[in-house]
Amino acid sequence: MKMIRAIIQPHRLEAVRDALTQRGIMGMTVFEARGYGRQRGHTEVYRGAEYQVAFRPKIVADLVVPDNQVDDATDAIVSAAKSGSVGDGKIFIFEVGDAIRIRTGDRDENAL
Amino acid sequence: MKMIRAIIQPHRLEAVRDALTQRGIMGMTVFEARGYGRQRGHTEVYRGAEYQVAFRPKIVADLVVPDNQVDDATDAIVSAAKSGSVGDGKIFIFEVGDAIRIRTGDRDENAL
Amino acid sequence: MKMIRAIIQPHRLEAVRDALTQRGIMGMTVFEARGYGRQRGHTEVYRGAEYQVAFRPKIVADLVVPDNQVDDATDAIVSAAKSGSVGDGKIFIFEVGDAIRIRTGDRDENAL
Amino acid sequence: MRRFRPVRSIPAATRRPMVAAALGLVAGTVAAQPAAPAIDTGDTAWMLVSAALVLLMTPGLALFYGGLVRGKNVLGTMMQSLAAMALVGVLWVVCGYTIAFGSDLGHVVGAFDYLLLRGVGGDPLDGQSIPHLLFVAFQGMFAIITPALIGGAVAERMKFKAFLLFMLLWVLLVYAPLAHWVWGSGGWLLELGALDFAGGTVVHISSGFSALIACLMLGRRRGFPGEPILPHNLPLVILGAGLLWFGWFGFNAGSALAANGTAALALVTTHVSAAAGALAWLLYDWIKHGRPTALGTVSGAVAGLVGITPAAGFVSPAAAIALGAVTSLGCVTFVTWRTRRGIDDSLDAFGIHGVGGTIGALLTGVFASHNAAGLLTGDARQFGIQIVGVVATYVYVGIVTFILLKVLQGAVGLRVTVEEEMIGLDQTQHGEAGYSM
Amino acid sequence: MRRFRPVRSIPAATRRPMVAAALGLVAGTVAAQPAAPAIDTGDTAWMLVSAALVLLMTPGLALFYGGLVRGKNVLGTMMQSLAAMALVGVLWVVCGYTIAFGSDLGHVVGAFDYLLLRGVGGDPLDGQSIPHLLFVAFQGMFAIITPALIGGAVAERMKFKAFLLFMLLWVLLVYAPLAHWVWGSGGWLLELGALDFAGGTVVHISSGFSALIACLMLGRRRGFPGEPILPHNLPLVILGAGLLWFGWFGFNAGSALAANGTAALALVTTHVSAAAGALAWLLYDWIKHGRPTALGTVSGAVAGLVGITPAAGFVSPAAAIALGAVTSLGCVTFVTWRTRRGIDDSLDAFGIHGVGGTIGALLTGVFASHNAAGLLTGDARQFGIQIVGVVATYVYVGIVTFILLKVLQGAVGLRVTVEEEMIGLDQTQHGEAGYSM
Amino acid sequence: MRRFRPVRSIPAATRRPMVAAALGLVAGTVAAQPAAPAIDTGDTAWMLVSAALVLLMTPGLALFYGGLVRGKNVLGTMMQSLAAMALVGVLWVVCGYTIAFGSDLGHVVGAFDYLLLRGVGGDPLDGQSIPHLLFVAFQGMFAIITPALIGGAVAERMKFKAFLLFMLLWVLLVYAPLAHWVWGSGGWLLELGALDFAGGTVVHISSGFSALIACLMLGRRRGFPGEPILPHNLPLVILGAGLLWFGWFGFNAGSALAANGTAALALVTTHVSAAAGALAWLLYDWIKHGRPTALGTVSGAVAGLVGITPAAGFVSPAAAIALGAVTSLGCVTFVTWRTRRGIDDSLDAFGIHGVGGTIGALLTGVFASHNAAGLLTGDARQFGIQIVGVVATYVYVGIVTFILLKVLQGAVGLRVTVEEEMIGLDQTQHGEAGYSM
Ligand SMILES: Nc1ncnc2c1ncn2[C@@H]1O[C@H](COP(=O)(O)OP(=O)(O)O)[C@@H](O)[C@H]1O
Ligand SMILES: Nc1ncnc2c1ncn2[C@@H]1O[C@H](COP(=O)(O)OP(=O)(O)O)[C@@H](O)[C@H]1O
Ligand SMILES: Nc1ncnc2c1ncn2[C@@H]1O[C@H](COP(=O)(O)OP(=O)(O)O)[C@@H](O)[C@H]1O
Repeated sequence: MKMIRAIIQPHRLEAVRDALTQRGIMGMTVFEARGYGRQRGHTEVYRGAEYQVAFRPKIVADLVVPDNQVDDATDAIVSAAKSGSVGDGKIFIFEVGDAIRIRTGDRDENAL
Repeated sequence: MKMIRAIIQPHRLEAVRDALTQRGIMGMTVFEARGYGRQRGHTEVYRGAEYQVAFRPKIVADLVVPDNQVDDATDAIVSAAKSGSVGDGKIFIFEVGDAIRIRTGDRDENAL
Repeated sequence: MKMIRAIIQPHRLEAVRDALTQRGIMGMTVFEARGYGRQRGHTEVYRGAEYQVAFRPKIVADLVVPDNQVDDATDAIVSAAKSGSVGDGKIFIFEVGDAIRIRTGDRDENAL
Repeated sequence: MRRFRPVRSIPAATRRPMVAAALGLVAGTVAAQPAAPAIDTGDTAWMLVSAALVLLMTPGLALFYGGLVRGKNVLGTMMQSLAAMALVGVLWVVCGYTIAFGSDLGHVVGAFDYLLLRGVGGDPLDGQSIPHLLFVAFQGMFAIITPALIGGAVAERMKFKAFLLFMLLWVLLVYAPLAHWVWGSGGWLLELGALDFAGGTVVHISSGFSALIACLMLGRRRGFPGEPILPHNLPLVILGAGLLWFGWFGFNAGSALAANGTAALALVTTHVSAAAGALAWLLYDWIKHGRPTALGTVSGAVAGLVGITPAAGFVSPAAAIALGAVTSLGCVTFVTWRTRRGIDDSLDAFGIHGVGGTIGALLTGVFASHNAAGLLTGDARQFGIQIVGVVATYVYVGIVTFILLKVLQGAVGLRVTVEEEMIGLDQTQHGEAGYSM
Repeated sequence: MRRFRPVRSIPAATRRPMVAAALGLVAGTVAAQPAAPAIDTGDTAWMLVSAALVLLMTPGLALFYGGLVRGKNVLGTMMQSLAAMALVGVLWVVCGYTIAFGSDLGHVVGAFDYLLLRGVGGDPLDGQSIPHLLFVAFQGMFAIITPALIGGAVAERMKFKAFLLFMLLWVLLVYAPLAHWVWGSGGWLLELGALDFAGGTVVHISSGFSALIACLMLGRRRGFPGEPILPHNLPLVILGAGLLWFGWFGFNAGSALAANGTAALALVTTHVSAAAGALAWLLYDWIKHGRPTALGTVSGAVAGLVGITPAAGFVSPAAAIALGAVTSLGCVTFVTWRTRRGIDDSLDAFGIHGVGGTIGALLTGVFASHNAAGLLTGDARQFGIQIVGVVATYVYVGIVTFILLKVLQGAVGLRVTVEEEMIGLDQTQHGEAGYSM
Repeated sequence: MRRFRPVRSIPAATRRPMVAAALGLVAGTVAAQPAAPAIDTGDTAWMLVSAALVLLMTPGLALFYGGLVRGKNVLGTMMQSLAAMALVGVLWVVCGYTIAFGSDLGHVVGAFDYLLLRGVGGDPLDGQSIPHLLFVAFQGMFAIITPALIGGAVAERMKFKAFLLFMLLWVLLVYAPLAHWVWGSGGWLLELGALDFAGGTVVHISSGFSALIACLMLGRRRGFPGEPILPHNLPLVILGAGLLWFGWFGFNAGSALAANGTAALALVTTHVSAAAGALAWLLYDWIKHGRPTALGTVSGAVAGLVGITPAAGFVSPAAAIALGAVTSLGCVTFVTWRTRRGIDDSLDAFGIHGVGGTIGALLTGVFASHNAAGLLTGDARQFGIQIVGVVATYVYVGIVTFILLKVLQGAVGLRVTVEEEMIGLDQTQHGEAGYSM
C-alpha cells in the first residue's frame, strides 16, 4: 500500500480527479498549499514597489492505493497535470504501514 | 516511531483530541483539507442549477507517536471519530525515520 | 531520498527558506496548519469569557531531498527556526519511495 | 418620538413649535394650520434618508451576526436577516402597518383600514410634515430588523422553516400590536405617557425577551459551553457594527420625524452613547482580562446604541454618556453571568438587546430632560410609567412568543438534527457553502 | 422621472403641483414662478444624498460580483467596477453629460454646449429646484454603474484593457445617447411618452443586452458548464446586495429629483419590489431544489430592484409586490434555461438586468397608475409605447455594442490567454493576489 | 468651508446670499436677519446625513487599513479606528469641541464655555441654519477620523495602550487647537484668510505629518523592507475605499454646512477628483509596472479625495480633475521613494494624507475660483497665505507630536516586543484572532 502525493497546479485538480476516476481509482484528500521550486515566483506590485513572491499556490493531493495501482495512478496524474511548463509539479511516493477505515474498523487494503 | 494520519469529520476534532489527551497522548498537527471517497458529495444550488460538489471538508490530524502507543492512539481516534456513517474517514500509518525537537535538538522519541 | 517535514512558527518561514537557499537546497511545499504540543495554548476573550484555545498556528514545510542533504537541510532549518522557547516545533523525517517530475517524467532524485 | 406625550415641563420654549408640528397634539397649533397639512421638503429629505439608513441596519446585522458564528453557519445566520427583509418587507405593506397604525381598536391594536396601504398616499398624516407613504416605509424598516435580531439567540441550530414561520406570526401578533401600544394613535402606553423615543421596548425588549425564550426552548448548541465556539470572521463583525452605528442615526434621529433640533439632539446622544458604551466595555475587558478586545468594543457600542434608543430625544449629551456606559456595563455583566450559567443565548440577542433595552427604557425615566422630564428632573411618576411599560412588554411578549414557539415546535419542529447541526446550516438548510477555495 | 410626460389621467389632484414643480412642464405653473427658479434646500439635501447613494452602488456591485467569482479572479472582477468609477467619473464631466443632456440635436443626442461643464453652476435648470451641478452629479453616478454591470457577463476571462476601452466607447456611443432619448429634453422617446422612471431601458436593458452580446462573442469560461464554478465568498455577495438595496433608494427615489410624494412612493415601491423579488426566488429554490438559498434570495432582491426601476414612481405599492415577484420569477426561469443551454453569462448580467429590465419596462405600461396610466388603468397606448422603447433600445444597443466589440477584438483582443485564465486574472492582469496568508 | 473669508471676487452674484447665510459674515445680511436665526430643514437634513456619512468613514478606514496588513494584525489595526470612535466620540463632547470652537482666546484656542456642551442646544449659531448641536456632531466626526488616520503609519507594531493615550492627548493638544486656527471664530489662520474647505491642513496634513514622525520614532517593522509584507485581504481594502469615497461626500459637501450650490459644487469636485486620482494611479502602475493594480486604483482615489479636501468648494470641476490627478501622481512618487529609502510609513498615512493634503492645500491657492480666488484667477496673495497655513501646520504639529511621543515612550513605551510583533497584535494586544476555522 502506497501513498501517492501529487503536488499540482490548482487548476488541474478537476482533470486529475477525472483521470483517476476513469481508471477506477477513488478516494483522495486534497490540501491547499504554496510551493517553491524551479518555477520562478511571480511579481506583485504594491503601491509603486515590486515584490518577488517566491511561493505559488499549489494543490497537494494525497491518495493511498494498493501497490498494484501505483503505476496506473501516477500515469493518470501525470497525463492530466502535465502542461510541459515549469511548475507542473511533482509526485512523491511513500510506503503506508497500515490503514483503518474508522467507520468499520477494516484494515489495510480493505480500508481503502 | 510512527506517524498516524487521521482523516476525520471536522466536527469530531475536539472529541478526538480529548480522547487522545485522556490516554496521555499529546501533540499533533492539524490541517484543513477536502476529501473524496465513497461518501457522496453534496449538492449545491447556484441560481437555479444544481452542482455536485465531490469534495467534502475534512480535518487531517497528523500525530507522531512511539511504536508502543500506536494501537492506543488509533483506538482513541476510532472511538472518538466514529459515527457509523460513510465519510467517517480513515487512518493511515507511516514509518517515521527520525524526529528532532527544534528547540533542544533532542532526537528520535525524545523529541516527541 | 527523504522527506523532511518541518513544523515551525509561522514567522520563521522566510528565515528558514533563506537558510535553505543559502545551502543550495531549493524546493519545498508549505501548508498552513494548527499545532498542539507542550506549548500552552493561548487564551482568547469572547464577550466576558475566557477560552483556552489549544491549537496554535503553525507552518508545515515539506521538502524532499537526496539522502546526503538531509543533515544539511535539518541543520539549516534548526538554526533558522530556533528561538529557544517552547513551540519552536519539530522536524520529522520520512523515507520517500519514488519521485516523479510531472513536466518531464524524470524519476527519483532526478525529479527533485 | 414617533408620537410622545409632550410633558408640561418642556424646557426651551423654542422647542415647542417643533414638537407641535411633529406631533400635532397641541390643539392650538393644529387649529392654526390649514386644513391640508403641508409637506416640508427638508423633513421629507431627512426621512427618506432615515428609512434607507434603517434598512441598511439589517444587512449590517447580517454581517455582525454572520461573522460571530462558525464558518459552516455563516449563510444560515445571514439568511435569517435576509429572510426578514424579504418576508417582512412584503408583510408590512400588506397588513403589518395597518395592525400597528390603523385606527385604534380598544387602545391595543389598529384596524384594517390601511390594508394593502389603501388610502395611503403622498399627503401627510395629521401633525406630520412628510408623505404618509414615507412614514409607512420608515416604520416598515423597524419591523424588519426587530425579528431579525431574535436570530442571534438561536443561531447555528434553528430550522430555517421554523424561523421563517415564527417571524411571520411574531410580526403580526407581537411586533405590530406593541408598536400600536407605544406609537399608534390611541395606544394605551402612549396615552399613559410612556416614553420610548425610537423603540427601546417595541424593538429591543420585545426582540430580546423573545430571543431568550427561544434559546431556552431550543436548548444549547452541541459543544456549548464546554468547547470554545469562536467567531469565524471578526472583521465582518466590525464592519457590521460600523453599519449598525451608521444606520442607527436614521433609527434614532429619524424618529424625530423631522429635520429639527430634536433630530440633532438624538443624533448626538446616539453617537456619544455608542462611544461611551464602546469605551466602557473596552476598559472592562482590559481591567478584567488584561486585554481590550475588538469584539468587546463593538459589543459595547451596540449596547450603547440599544440603551439610548428609548431616550435619544429626551436626554442631554452628558446624560447620554452615562447612559451608554451604564448600559454597556450592565450588558457585559449579564453576558458573563449567562455564559457561566450555561445559557446559550448564542450571540447575546437578549444579553444586549433585552438587557440594554430594559436599562435604557428605565434610565429614560431617570434622565429625561428634553421634551419630557424624569426622576432627576423631578418627575418620579415618569419613572413609574416606564416600569409599567417595560413590565407590560415583558409579559405580553413572553406569553405570545412562548405559545407561538410551542405551536411551531409541534407543527414543524424548531431544531435541526444533530447531524445537520454538526455539518452546519449552510449546507443542510441552504445547500450552499459560505466560502469556497 | 427625471423628465416624464405627465399624462392626462393623473389620479390625485394633489399630485399635480408636485409634478409641475418637479418638471416645470405645466405652462401655467412655470409662468407663475419667478424668472430665476429657486433652489429648494430640502430637494437639494435629498439629491445630494441620492447622488452619494448611487455612487455607493458601484462598490456594492464590485462586492456582489467579486464574491461570485473564484478567488483567483476577485480583484479582476472588482477592478471592472473600480475602473468604471475612475474612468466614467472623469468622462462624464468632460463630455458624457453634454452628449446626454446638452441641447437637443435631432431628438437623438445632445450638443456640446456643456463640454467640461461649461456654464453649469449652482443655479437650477428650468423646472428643477436643485443646483444644475447636482443634477450632473446624480446623472453621472448612473453613467458609472451602467457599464460596470456589463462586467458580470464577461467575468473571469476578459482582458482588462479591452474592458476599459469598451467602457470608454460604450458610455459615449451607447449610454449617453440613450439617456438623451429617454431623459434629455427633446429626446424622441421622452417626446413619444415612454415611461422610464429611473432607468429600466437606459441602465438595465442597455447594460444587460450588451452583456449578452459580449459573453456570446467572448465564449465560455474554461470548465463551464462541465465543472461547478462556485462563488468563493457568499458573505461578500450578500454585503454587496445589501449595499445595492440601500443605494437603490437613491437611484429610484432620487429620480423624483425632489423630496416629495413621488420620491416617497418610489422608495416604497422599490423596497417592496425588492422584498417580493427576494421572497419569490427564495420560495422558488425551496420548491424546486428543496432548499432556500442565500444567493437565490439576494438575486431575487436584485431582480426585484431592477424590475421596479422603470416603474418606481408610477405604480402602487401593491402593484410593486406583483411586479417584483413576476420579475424575479422571470429572471430565475431565464437563468435556469441559459445555464442548461450552456450560455456563460457568468454572473447573469443579462439574466437579471436585461431580463428584469425588459419585464419591468413592459409592466410599467401595465401597472402605471400614479403620474401616468397603463393597461390596467385604461391606457393601452402606453403599453405600446413601452414596447417601442424596449425594442428601440435592444436594436440600437445591439448594433453598436456588436460593432464596438468587433473593432476591439481586432485592435486589442477581447480574451485573455488560456494560461492566464487558468492562473487567474488577479495575478495575470493586475499583478496582485486578493488574499494572502 | 466651515468658515472662510469670502473674498471680494465671488463670481456669481447668486452665490452671495448663500455664502452670507452660511457664514453670517456679511454684516448687512446678518443685520437683516431676525434676532433668532431660523433653522432650515433642508440644510439640517443634509447636515444630519453628512454627520452620519463622516462617521461611516472611520469604519471604512478600519477596513481599508485592516485589509492592508497581515492577517495576524487585522484586529489590532482595526482597533485603532474603533478606539478613536469610542474615545474621541466621548472626548469631543466633554471638552474637545470647546477647545476648538469655544470663544476665542488669543486667536489660538477656544475657551471652556462649551464644556460638556453646556449651553449648546437646538438653536443655530450665528450665521448658520442648523442646530448648534448638529454642528458639534458634524465636527466631532472629523475629530474621530483624524487621529485614526495616524494608525496607518505605525500599524503592526505600536502598543495599543500607547496609541490610545497618544490619541487622547493629540486630539486635545494638536487637533482641537488647529481646528480653532482654521475654522474657529477668531482663529488666526481664518483671519489671515487661509482657505481650507474641509480640512486639508487640519485633518490631512496634521495626521499625515504626525504619522511620519511616529513611524520614524517607532522604527521599521521586522522584515521591512527585505521581505514582501503584502495585504492579507484586498477586497476588504476595496470595500473600505468605497465607503471612504461615499462618506467623503459628507466630509466635503457637508462642509458647506448647507444644502446649496456650494455643497453641490463640493460634491462634484470631490467625485471627479477621486476619479481622476484613481485613473492617474491606475495608468501610472500600468505604464511603470506593466499592470494596473486594484490597490493602486483605490490608493489613487483616496489621494484624489485628500487633495480636493481643502479645495472642494473653491474650484471648478475641470480644475478638480487636474488637482486629483496631480495629487495622485505626487503621492505615488513619494510613496515609491519612501519605500526605496526604507521608511516604513506602513500604510502610507503620510504618503497619502500628508503629501496629498499638502499638495491640495497649495493647489487650492492656485485653482480657487469659486467663493475665492487663487493664483490662476489673479490672487497671488492667496497662494502665499496657503503656504503660511501649511508651514504653520507642519511646525506646530511636528513639535507637539514629537514631544507627546517622547513622553509616552518614557511613560509606557511605544512599541510591542519583538516576540509580540512576530506573533501578531491581534493575539498579543487583544487576545483575539481575526479569523478562525
Ligand atoms: N524538493 C521538493 N520538495 C518538496 N516539494 C517540492 C520540491 N521541489 C518542488 N516541489 C513542489 O513542486 C512544485 C513544482 O516544482 P518546480 O520545481 O517549480 O517545477 P517542476 O516540477 O516543473 O520542476 C513546487 O512549487 C513545490 O510545491
Ligand atoms: N484512498 C484514499 N486516499 C486518501 N484519502 C482517502 C482515500 N479514501 C478516502 N480518503 C479520505 O477519507 C475520507 C472518507 O472516506 P470515504 O470513503 O468517503 O468514507 P469511509 O472512510 O467511511 O469509507 C475521504 O473524504 C478522503 O478524505
Ligand atoms: N507528537 C507530535 N506529532 C505531530 N506533531 C507534533 C507532535 N508534537 C508536537 N507537534 C507539533 O509541533 C508543534 C510544537 O510542539 P511543542 O510541543 O508545542 O513545542 P516544542 O517543539 O518546542 O516541544 C506543535 O504545535 C505541533 O504542531
